[in-house]
Amino acid sequence: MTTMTFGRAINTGLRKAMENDPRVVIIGEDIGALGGVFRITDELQKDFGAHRVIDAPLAESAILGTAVGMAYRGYRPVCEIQFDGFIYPAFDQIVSQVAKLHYRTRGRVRMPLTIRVPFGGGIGAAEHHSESPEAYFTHTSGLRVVAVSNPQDACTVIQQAIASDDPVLYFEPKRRYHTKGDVDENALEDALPMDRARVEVPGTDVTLVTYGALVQTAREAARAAEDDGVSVEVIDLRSLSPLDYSTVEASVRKTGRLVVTHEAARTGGLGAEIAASLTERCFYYLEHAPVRITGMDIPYPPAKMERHHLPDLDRILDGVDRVLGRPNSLTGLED
Amino acid sequence: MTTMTFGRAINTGLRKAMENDPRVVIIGEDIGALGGVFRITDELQKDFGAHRVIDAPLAESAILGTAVGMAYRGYRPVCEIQFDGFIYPAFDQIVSQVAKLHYRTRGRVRMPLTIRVPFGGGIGAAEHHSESPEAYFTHTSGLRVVAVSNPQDACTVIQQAIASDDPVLYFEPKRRYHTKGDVDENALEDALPMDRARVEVPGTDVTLVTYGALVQTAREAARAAEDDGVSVEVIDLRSLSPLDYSTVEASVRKTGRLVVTHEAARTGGLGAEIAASLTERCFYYLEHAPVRITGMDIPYPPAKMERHHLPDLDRILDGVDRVLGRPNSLTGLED
Amino acid sequence: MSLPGTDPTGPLNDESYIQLLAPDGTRITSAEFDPWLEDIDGDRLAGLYEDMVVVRRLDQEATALQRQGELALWPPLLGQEAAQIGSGRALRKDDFVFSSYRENGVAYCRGVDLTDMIRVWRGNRPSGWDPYEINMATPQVIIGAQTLHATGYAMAAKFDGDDAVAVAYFGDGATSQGDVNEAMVFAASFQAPVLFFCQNNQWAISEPVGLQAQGKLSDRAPGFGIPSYRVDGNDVLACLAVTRKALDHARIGGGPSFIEAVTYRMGPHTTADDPTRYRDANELEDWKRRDPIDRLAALLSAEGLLDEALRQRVQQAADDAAAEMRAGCINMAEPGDLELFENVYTAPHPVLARQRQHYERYLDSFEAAEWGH
Amino acid sequence: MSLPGTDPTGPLNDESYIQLLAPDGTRITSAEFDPWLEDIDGDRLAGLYEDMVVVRRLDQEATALQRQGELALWPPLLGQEAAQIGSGRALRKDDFVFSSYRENGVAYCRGVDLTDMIRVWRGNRPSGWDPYEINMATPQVIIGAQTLHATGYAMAAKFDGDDAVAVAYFGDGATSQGDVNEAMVFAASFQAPVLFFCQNNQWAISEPVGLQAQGKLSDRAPGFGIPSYRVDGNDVLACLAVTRKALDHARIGGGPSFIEAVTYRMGPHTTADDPTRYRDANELEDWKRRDPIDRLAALLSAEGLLDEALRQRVQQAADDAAAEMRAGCINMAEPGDLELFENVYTAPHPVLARQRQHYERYLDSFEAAEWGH
Ligand SMILES: Cc1ncc(C[n+]2csc(CCOP(=O)(O)OP(=O)(O)O)c2C)c(N)n1
Ligand SMILES: Cc1ncc(C[n+]2csc(CCOP(=O)(O)OP(=O)(O)O)c2C)c(N)n1
Ligand SMILES: [Mg+2]
Ligand SMILES: [Mg+2]
Repeated sequence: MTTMTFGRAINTGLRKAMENDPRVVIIGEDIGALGGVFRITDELQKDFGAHRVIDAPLAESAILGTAVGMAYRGYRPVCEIQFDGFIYPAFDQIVSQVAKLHYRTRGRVRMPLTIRVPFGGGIGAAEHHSESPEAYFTHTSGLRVVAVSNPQDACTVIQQAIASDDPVLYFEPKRRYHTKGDVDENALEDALPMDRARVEVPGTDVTLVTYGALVQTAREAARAAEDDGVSVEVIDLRSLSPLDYSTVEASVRKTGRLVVTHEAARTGGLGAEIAASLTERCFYYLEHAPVRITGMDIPYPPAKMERHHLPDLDRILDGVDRVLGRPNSLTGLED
Repeated sequence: MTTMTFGRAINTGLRKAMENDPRVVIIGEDIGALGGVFRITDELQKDFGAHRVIDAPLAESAILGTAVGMAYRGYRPVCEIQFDGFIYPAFDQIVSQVAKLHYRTRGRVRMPLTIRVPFGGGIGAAEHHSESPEAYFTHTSGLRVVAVSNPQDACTVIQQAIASDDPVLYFEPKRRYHTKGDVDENALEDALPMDRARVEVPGTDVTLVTYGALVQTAREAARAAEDDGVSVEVIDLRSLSPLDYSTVEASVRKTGRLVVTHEAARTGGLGAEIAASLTERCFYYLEHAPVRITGMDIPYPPAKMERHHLPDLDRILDGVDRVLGRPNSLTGLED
Repeated sequence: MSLPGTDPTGPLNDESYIQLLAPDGTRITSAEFDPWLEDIDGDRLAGLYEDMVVVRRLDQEATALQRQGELALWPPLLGQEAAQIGSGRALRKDDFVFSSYRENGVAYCRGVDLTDMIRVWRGNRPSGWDPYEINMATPQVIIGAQTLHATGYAMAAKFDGDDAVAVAYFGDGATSQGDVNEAMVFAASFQAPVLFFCQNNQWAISEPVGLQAQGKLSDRAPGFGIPSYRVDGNDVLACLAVTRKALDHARIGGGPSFIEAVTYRMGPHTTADDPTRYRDANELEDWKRRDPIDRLAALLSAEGLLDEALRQRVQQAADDAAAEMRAGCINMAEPGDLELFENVYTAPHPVLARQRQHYERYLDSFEAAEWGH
Repeated sequence: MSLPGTDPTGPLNDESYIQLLAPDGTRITSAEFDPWLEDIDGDRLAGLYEDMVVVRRLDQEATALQRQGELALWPPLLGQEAAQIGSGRALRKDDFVFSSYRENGVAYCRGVDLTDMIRVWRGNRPSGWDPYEINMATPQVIIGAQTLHATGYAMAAKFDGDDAVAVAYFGDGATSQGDVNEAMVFAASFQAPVLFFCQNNQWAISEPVGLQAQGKLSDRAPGFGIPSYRVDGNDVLACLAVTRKALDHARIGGGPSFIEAVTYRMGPHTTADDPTRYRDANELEDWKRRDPIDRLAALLSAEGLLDEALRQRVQQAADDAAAEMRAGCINMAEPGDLELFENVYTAPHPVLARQRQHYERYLDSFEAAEWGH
């Protein structure tokens, strides 16, 4: 066990994956001498060489497209997208190539790519630097999507993602990069599989589902609710595609109440899928319609407005009140 | 009233929009002499000239990006994307520019673009020619998204889309291009607003919501169900973003049962949003969890497999049985 | 405003390219390129002739199969035989090809099974062959996307210290796509052993090449630091020689090259296309005079090689190939009902597994109902 | 494998460019470009000097504001004053600029309000100014995207029969993006009156230009059929003259041009960056000797124009501008609580309206709670 930051934990996971398999290469912008704008690849080029930690020219479609070509030849490329909002130039390669090649070739060609995406807001950044594009990818068949919430998972899940023969989008909550935690670097073997959710805080009254940066906020909400006599079960999804319905379903059958929270816009966000699926699976157990606490249906706003956009402790607690039928901000409004 | 095909109805709407406003220009691949691979722009270049019906070099990002520049200068560009699967190279321009520019400039710059996208399957086509990418855009704040289902709407809604000062994705169900219908070319004035859904078939037992090509299938399902003593209310959403919840909500309050059907993959498709939102809005009216009948979570399959992927009459009727609690294909399976 | 693509003095009529075999069959000597043809004796010439005749015949057979409703679609290569056979026969077995949909002549050179060639066009499979069996990716439909795959493959070959070359085939229209330009950037920066082989067949569906480029397509690559050749794409010897030279350059560490093969799409874009809507019939007549097969036949005749035995052998090979393809097409097994769920992922995926299970139940419910009646 | 960007004989050290003012302030005559400077008398020279001093000062002030926590971020233009002022002052009022985030010197030439210049960097607004007020789009963050907007704007200007020119500013890194290359394709095909102005400041964050291109950036455009210039970007006179020439070319129907201004980013990429991690301090020392302001000062001195009055006037202008920006920054009104919901759409949007209404209720519930306590 070592105490390290979230960012260092990813770095450690990358390093282990590179040590274990010479076919792992990293490609991205500014990942070499600089070590990435967030220093996630710090020292890796120095230690593994410029052929395995590849500073790419400034073109995201090419980063993904050349990684596809490397995968054809048996490599396991890890692509770094510098910020969430810069993934769109690569969208075509991800959706039409990375996601479909295994299917297209009837399983002959594997696409064991990992696509690292620092995502989410709360860092006071400029436009395109705070987005939550995960729902575009969870709607894309052929991809796996994960989001990590703590240093230990960051370290193990990146290794699992790289080891996966399917392409994996690995979302990193950038505002937690400096959070510290204990990390067992050798936890890989008995680690929870990448596609399983984890009950973070057990509880009995309300199921609170989230992922990424908001897991920490959800924990805080559970603590605050507890003071108020409400027992909230917090689930960290970890895998956004496939969703681990069995874990969530077991919880909702117990609590009868579901709150989902994410930073992405509400319309068509992951919350919609989770609410719809859990309603299908647990309709007769539900005491209240699932409640979604999400980002607004707006382009990511300027830094000084983001606190109104992002779900926070109070908004989540308001959602908990809502799903419990307690007085809340919408009381009296037909909802 | 003239009887014309769906394709001709779009052509007619485009022509009227171009006649009414010299700032309307069309840009796309093969739209000039060829009139588009589906002949939707047939004769338009001949009649309006090559400066208003612009054959673009083969680059979708540039088609969208140059249209943005034209919009800056007061033009109202209509971009044709040749097939659904070719919209992804333009994804960045759509999501990061078209959708956000009005917000970015605090309303100073308007993006009255219309993006025409032939979408959906059922035509036995090759890969990338049968996709349903609408959910990527309904999750993108700043865009409006419509899907037309009949020649009359095709003709009026294209004009409304072009007249809208917001960017509009206009989805055309390509497998219906040859369907004929009566079209009043001058129906624009008292036409239903672009963002309103329409009750296609009134009914009392089950609400069946869909859009695009499946509206016709849904009508057939309603007829078949009627023979079976079930009264199905079919709603053609028309607007996918914003969704016209008031129309759907009124229906679900009446029927207590909701089935949504679309060709797009189930996970994260529009059905999830509709099911989640209607559950929020009508929880105490619902007799059963909303049921989704959708494409599978797979890349669009080869032509000879597509009938298993696409919702059809029987699958929709199975969904109607499901939501009614009647014997259906899943009876006995815990769902 | 000047309209692109309408200038009759444009690149369409520019003939400054490498030619080793004139339209009338005359062999043109070249100090630079003849060394690359030293092994091309009479037998090999006859082999190239056979290849071209066979792929043209296969192309016609596939077109016929489409007209007869046996294939959903077919993208003819008619007119591009020399570009595809000349370059395709230059490749080494361990080179790797990333092509678009039209390079069935190249696939033939790679040794593709003739039934595999048409599986995707019959709608039975998402693609036809195993890429690793013939070292050629299956057809790419997204214009230009494969050029990046080729570049990445070449980078990886270089990581491995291997001297295999990746070859990207694409059309004139594709040169406008961002991906193709990014591929050139990456190929140049990493000095990747990749060959960009552009078949300029003058048209991208209905759009003439003059709409995509104001100059020669081959002028683009040097600006990226990539050596470039413009070759008569209807001259199988020139295509062979130049491709060999470019491959060798890549093999010995010289990095990427770009070849523009100037040719002509004599047929429609695909069987769904009607070129009379957008192009002049005279143009086709012009290009018929530059037919790639006729001119090699003329050379063979002139050298006394095109005797009746050869004619018959080639005819037989073409007929056999066509018959094999037709039989493969007509006897192709239909996909199973649940096949669409296969190969989405390499490892278990509970959400999809459940969908599949539900769908199986659904299909079974019909059978149950039928039995019930 | 050769590593890109590490060759010391690469483009970084290539100085074959248009220079009219040597680093030591010597005026170099040019038959081709001097005609474009005929109106540049002593006053105008002094004006250019003032512009450069002011924008450097503004840049320093903004950097200071960031260090003091008043701005969230700032992308310094330090070192690029000549490229931005030279080109910016060549523009006509009705030309339209599409730039990246670093062209605050150009915005200054367009007459931007100094508070508007920093609104976005304080995090108060999604962008600072009204594009139509100064005929300049607000900063583009997606690398290269704006080059397509400029091309489309230019196409539209041409539709209108107007002789305004659209100018796209972008960096050396941007040249690798597909969008920039597609912009060149479209600009050439439609002969659009657009000027591609590339500031090659040698770095894209930590990546040297040698990673993006194996040759000169200015070599790229001719392959697309676009005339190209390579100019000393630290020479304000060369930047002015060449830009004027290219604009004139576009205005009279000659179509697009490309200018590579060879300059240097003397500061960090942004205030969040630490260039010591990836570049040699000596490099900066080298470039200091080519400082764009020093050399114009040297010319002015040599011509006896840089007297105390001018020095003071310029100093005063810079101080005033800095003070105005600082005051504008510090006194900027905070955005309202519900402002984030504004301007997403031009017309009513019931779903968003409902979200807004709910959020308003939510905010009100705190006030109610506070009153309740
Ligand atoms: C990204 C994308 N856009 C559009 C299309 C539709 N399309 C298919 S082929 C084609 C023309 C391609 O022309 P070219 O590159 O010259 O190749 P050719 O067909 O002539 O071999 C177009 C526009 C596509 N397949 N992919
Ligand atoms: C599409 C995209 N990818 C990545 C980034 C992150 N990024 C911001 S600036 C920059 C470097 C740009 O370099 P250059 O084009 O040379 O312009 P300069 O900053 O030197 O002015 C990068 C990679 C971005 N903003 N957009
Ligand atoms: Mg072509
Ligand atoms: Mg730069």
